[in-house]
Amino acid sequence: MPKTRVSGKASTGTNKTSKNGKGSRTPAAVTEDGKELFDPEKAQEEYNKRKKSQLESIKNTSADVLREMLYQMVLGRHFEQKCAEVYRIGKIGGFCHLYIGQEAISIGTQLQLEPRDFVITSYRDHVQAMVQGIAPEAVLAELYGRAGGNVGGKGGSMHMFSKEKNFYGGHGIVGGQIGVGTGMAFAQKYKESGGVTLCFFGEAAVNQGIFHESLNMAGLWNLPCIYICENNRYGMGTSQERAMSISSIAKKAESYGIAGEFVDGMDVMEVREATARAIERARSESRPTLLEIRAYRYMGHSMSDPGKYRSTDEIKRYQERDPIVLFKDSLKEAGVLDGKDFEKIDAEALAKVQEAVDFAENSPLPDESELLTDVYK
Amino acid sequence: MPKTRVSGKASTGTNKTSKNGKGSRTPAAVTEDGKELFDPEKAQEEYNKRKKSQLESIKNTSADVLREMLYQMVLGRHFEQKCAEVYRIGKIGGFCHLYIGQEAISIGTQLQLEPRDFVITSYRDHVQAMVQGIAPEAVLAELYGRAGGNVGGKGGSMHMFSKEKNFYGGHGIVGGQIGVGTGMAFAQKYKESGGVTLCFFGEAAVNQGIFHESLNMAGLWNLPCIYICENNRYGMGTSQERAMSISSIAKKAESYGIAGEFVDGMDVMEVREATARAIERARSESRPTLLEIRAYRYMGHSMSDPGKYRSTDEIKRYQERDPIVLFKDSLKEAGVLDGKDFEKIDAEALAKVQEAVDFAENSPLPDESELLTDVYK
Amino acid sequence: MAELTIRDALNEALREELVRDENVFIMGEEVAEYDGAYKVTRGLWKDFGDKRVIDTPITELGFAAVGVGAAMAGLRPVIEFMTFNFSILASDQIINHAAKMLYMSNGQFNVPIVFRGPNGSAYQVSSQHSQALEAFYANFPGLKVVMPSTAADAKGLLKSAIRDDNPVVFLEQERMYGLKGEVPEDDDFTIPLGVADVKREGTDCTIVARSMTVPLAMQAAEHMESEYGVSVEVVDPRTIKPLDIDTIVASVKKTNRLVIAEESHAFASVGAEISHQVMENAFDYLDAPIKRVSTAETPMPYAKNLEELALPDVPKIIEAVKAVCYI
Amino acid sequence: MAELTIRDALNEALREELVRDENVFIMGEEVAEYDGAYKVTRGLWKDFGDKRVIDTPITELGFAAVGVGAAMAGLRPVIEFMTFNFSILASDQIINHAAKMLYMSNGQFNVPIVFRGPNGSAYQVSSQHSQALEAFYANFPGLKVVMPSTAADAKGLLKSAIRDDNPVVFLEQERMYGLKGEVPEDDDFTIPLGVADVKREGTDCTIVARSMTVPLAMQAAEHMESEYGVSVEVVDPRTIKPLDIDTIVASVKKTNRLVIAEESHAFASVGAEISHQVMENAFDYLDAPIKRVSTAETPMPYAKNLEELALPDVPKIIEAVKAVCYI
Ligand SMILES: Cc1ncc(C[n+]2csc(CCOP(=O)(O)OP(=O)(O)O)c2C)c(N)n1
Ligand SMILES: Cc1ncc(C[n+]2csc(CCOP(=O)(O)OP(=O)(O)O)c2C)c(N)n1
Ligand SMILES: [Mg+2]
Ligand SMILES: [Mg+2]
Repeated sequence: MPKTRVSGKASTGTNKTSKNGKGSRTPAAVTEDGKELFDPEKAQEEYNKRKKSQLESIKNTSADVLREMLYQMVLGRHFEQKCAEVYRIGKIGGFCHLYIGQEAISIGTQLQLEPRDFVITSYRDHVQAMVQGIAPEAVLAELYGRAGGNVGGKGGSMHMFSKEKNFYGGHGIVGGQIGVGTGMAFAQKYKESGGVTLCFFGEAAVNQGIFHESLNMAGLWNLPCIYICENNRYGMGTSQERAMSISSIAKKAESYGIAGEFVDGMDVMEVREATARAIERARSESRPTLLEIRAYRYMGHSMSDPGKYRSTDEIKRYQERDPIVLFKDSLKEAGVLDGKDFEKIDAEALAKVQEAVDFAENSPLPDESELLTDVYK
Repeated sequence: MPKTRVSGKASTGTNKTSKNGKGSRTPAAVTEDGKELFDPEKAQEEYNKRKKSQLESIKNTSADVLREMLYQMVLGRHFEQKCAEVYRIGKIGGFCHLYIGQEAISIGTQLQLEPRDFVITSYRDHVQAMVQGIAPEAVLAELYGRAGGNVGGKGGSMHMFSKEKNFYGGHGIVGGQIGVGTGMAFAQKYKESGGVTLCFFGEAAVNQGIFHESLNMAGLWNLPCIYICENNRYGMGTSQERAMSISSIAKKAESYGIAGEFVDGMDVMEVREATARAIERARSESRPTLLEIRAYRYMGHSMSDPGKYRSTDEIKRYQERDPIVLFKDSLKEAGVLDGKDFEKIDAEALAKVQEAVDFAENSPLPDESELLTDVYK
Repeated sequence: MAELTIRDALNEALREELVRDENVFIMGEEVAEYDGAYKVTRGLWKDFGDKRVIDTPITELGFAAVGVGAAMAGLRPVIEFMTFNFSILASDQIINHAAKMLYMSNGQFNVPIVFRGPNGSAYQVSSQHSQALEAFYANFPGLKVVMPSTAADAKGLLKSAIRDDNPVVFLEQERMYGLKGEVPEDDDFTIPLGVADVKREGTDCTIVARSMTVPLAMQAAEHMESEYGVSVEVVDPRTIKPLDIDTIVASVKKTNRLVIAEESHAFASVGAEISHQVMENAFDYLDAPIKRVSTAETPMPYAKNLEELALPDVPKIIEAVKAVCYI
Repeated sequence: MAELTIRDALNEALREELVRDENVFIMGEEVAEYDGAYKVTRGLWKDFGDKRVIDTPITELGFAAVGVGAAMAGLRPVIEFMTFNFSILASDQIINHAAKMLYMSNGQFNVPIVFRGPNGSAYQVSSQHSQALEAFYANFPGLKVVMPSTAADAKGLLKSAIRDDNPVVFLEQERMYGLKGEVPEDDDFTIPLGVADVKREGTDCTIVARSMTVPLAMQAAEHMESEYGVSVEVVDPRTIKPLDIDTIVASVKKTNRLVIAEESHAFASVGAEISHQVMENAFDYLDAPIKRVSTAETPMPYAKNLEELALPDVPKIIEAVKAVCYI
């Protein structure tokens, strides 16, 4: 028997229309343990059921926003593909974790933030950094380890930061940012800024103790933190089934008395609306939410992962539901954008990526004196 | 609407009669968040409902076992009272955490263990050590910091150990033993010994990350570990309500897909039977269980805690349901033991405690050479 | 000047900084309603309320992380560890997050946070509750490490630590909370981090001591003076990192002999570091090998006689001074 | 003798010990089906199966604790940290539980466990992934700490570590996994813990190096010989704790000069400890202050040029040797 996917004693019912009018669709059903929605075919079935209301939502969203959403998704995709390309020829060192397949999560969540809101994430941070407003040039130059990089070459792929854009990094310790993000939300509440924090992490990070410690505090203290679990099925080579004793992460919200919601991460509109509900809950009630957003990582864990633990067939099944393709189809169907627009967006994104390459290539190495700066303030 | 108190996808239904015939009573109801059972009056109501079947259970248990149970509870009580007394006159140093009010948990769980089973607990370990078979003399001499102490004076109150009795300590880092206990159960499974591990911890320890990490592994790997949360309402001066965002700890079992059960920790027979079900589940199916056993700590957190955070009225309300008094009443009602027996047991226990004092007083200080032994093997 | 215990001096520092800057808040186990396990935060919750003085669940890693995030977002958290033994659970946040944030972000996000609480032994609290962790934290760039030994230092240094824009590990000592000393009454009295203090002047031998060993070193110095006419200088670095090696080296250049007294295991200790730096910077001035007096190489035993044996004490320091003075 | 990479030498050691003792098992992230993040456990899961080679959730504190409990109950776990940076999350179990169990239990429960994985820097993996933690662990009694620098040492020491009845922190180096060397083919080849190895004999100056700095020291020694005719002895302690100080002191008594090369932050480092112990035990033999070459006092930067600058290298070691030789 499918239960509703919303759990926990959150005081905002998620079926309720939220103030900004985005929460009007009925959430999709999810079974007790959510297992079957790992299945892309099953997810597509659910998607089809939602399709009509999705088109409705698209029609209710401004064309500019929709275009920006698509542009950012396409830019993210091209950017990461370029990273893979230049990594292979040695332009980038260290670890490099790509976001291909997960674009709908970053775009669906972050593009509706306000200037008072904060974002923090893991090492898989290029796209989130760009969506937050860090220039692709600065991100790529960082990957090149150059002075023009987002953090002057000091951080590399895993550590993008921008104080100006409220992008709190870019962190390499699995789960660490869950606690730090909780503290950011704590500060927002303390300062009564009305801001909310989006705190991203992978499904494998959920098994870290800090997840448990953080969500308990957020529930106990009513922190405006939105915990976004990007469930891409794998933590490196280990599938969720082999690392976690239950399959529904959203359900874990109940252990903390907070709202939990399962979201189809291939459907950017669905992500957007679930996030809107969570933002509303955080902003007006100062209550946290746990969103489990299921997507799929197309590439290896990092550029050094041969990815032998899954079949090309499996990958293909997930790629059938490519978030960009699905979104384009819907935009077309809704009559918002057409093939020519898509081509233009594609060209713009490619040009932007090329600018980033040119910038990175021409950016100088960091000055040697930089080694010892910023150790202490 | 009260739901059944058993949660999680454990494959042994707890209503099922377990092999040793102890699991025959229907478990008590518990509300979703279990809040109301913090209330001693409400707990007593539930107790009264169970009373008939409790008397039945008593009749089905051998008189020797029942007498031993009562003796151990009384001994534990007198022993701890003696500790408080001699602590005040400076015989004991450091921290000293007493167990008064929680006796039914140790006695209700441990007395049915087999030689292949293991026990591990926190710093509140005197009674559990004695029930496991460590002589009261050795425990008290340890508190005195003497050579005849259970660990030669090296550990003190918080660190009782006995390899022979499978008592794995006695640990001072809140929550640390939850992970270590999980490893002990891992070893039992690895060696196919058929043994189970009882892993004790307080309700405040549940908020530590290691609780989350451990229960996930136990659920994932089917470890024969019985997690026994001794919920005495407080972690030092902080009540559970001020530290945990939900009130039912048993419910947290669902997050790990394991069985969770709420138990009235003032009812030693109830504790015994819930434990029997958990042991059965661990032994025959190698599945973990989380038992939340609610009792109350009569004394301060440790001997240095003035206990200002709760009223004497509150303490009195809980003491109305003293586990020794309740048990005596039932034993009398069931016709197993009478007032004269109680007096005899009391005298025996007091004599034993006096022996322990005499032994401790006369035990020499550890030899100075002991400082540097046992650092490495 | 007022005579205060170290406990009350710390309490005053906290209170004054809470008043001075509304971004300062205190967080930890039992710091609020319970007044602190060791009463350092006594009265603060009553006076400043739930917002500024916050009891946490027993969740060291988690609340340290909350502190780091809050500090990145502009607050100035003071995180109390009930004892520093429990900070080991939080060390990932201290070492991997707080210490590296400024560098990783190329100077954008600093982490103005103080982690404080008692370090080292108390009385018979046994192995898991008696560790000295200054070496553990001082190894990592990005952290400052402070260890006061008097009431005035405790107050002045804690105020500086709270005002500092970097993460500071502030190590107190439970055995010393009751120790009294004169403290300036100025609300704005601070002691800069990174400046050693010569606690006693002397000419024949230097003892570098910190925290608990400072009063012991002072007693040993008195004894050496009265019994042997040896004039001992006692230098207290007060801040372990940054270390004021210049003051130490200057002292050794004068006395030509050095004893380091520390309540810490010896191996790769702060004492080892001071020894190396002195050897490097005053090589030709040393008339005897530098001696350390450290905690015994064993987990801390419970029994009183063994615990005493394990810790540095006055006789052991005297022994070491005599050795370097070839007496 | 077979020529093996350090990676394969470690792999052989694990394999042989898995065969030798059924209580040995391997646990960690990606150690089984993935063959190990750095392939040290390659093929073991395939050959020994789920029971002996176990993939864990990302739960460092938790699986370290499982190892401790299992070791108390008679197994001999080998716990891999994907890198030692992540061991910081597990350090409470290593320091507060594994290291103290034997002592707290008065000798009843020993913890025969190995914590292993790469320590220190890799290539451009930045601040949170490039830390050297030997000083962190070596400070605590109850732990042994091992750092091999050749394939033979890696194999022989790992086998000894697994057979040891105490908790052993076994620190590898990612940059060295591909380094080849001769390894005896005997199944029962072991190298005892606590014995240093003179990797190169010399008369004019001693370099104490460990792990990654050993090959660098060897190159520096060659250079000093050929360019300056200075004969450099290179001593590799191999085991940091217990430290074979006698071999080091003997060497310094012969050469009268000491350089310590370490991939580690300097402050309170193992190098500081070695320096102190040498100064104490060979005071009159030292013709120059001991010099350390350590990692720069900064979190590790990502950019290649900065990373190179931060790490010890051959020119820096040469510089230090020249300094102590007054060249
Ligand atoms: C504490 C810690 N343990 C291990 C690692 C190594 N590691 C990096 S990413 C990763 C997998 C994380 O998976 P998940 O949380 O699902 O995020 P994803 O990579 O899928 O986005 C691992 C094991 C690490 N960086 N930090
Ligand atoms: C990691 C850690 N943090 C804090 C402490 C200090 N401390 C000791 S017991 C305790 C309260 C624990 O409460 P609970 O788990 O409910 O057990 P109880 O004492 O009630 O039996 C605290 C905070 C500790 N020993 N270890
Ligand atoms: Mg993942
Ligand atoms: Mg409790």
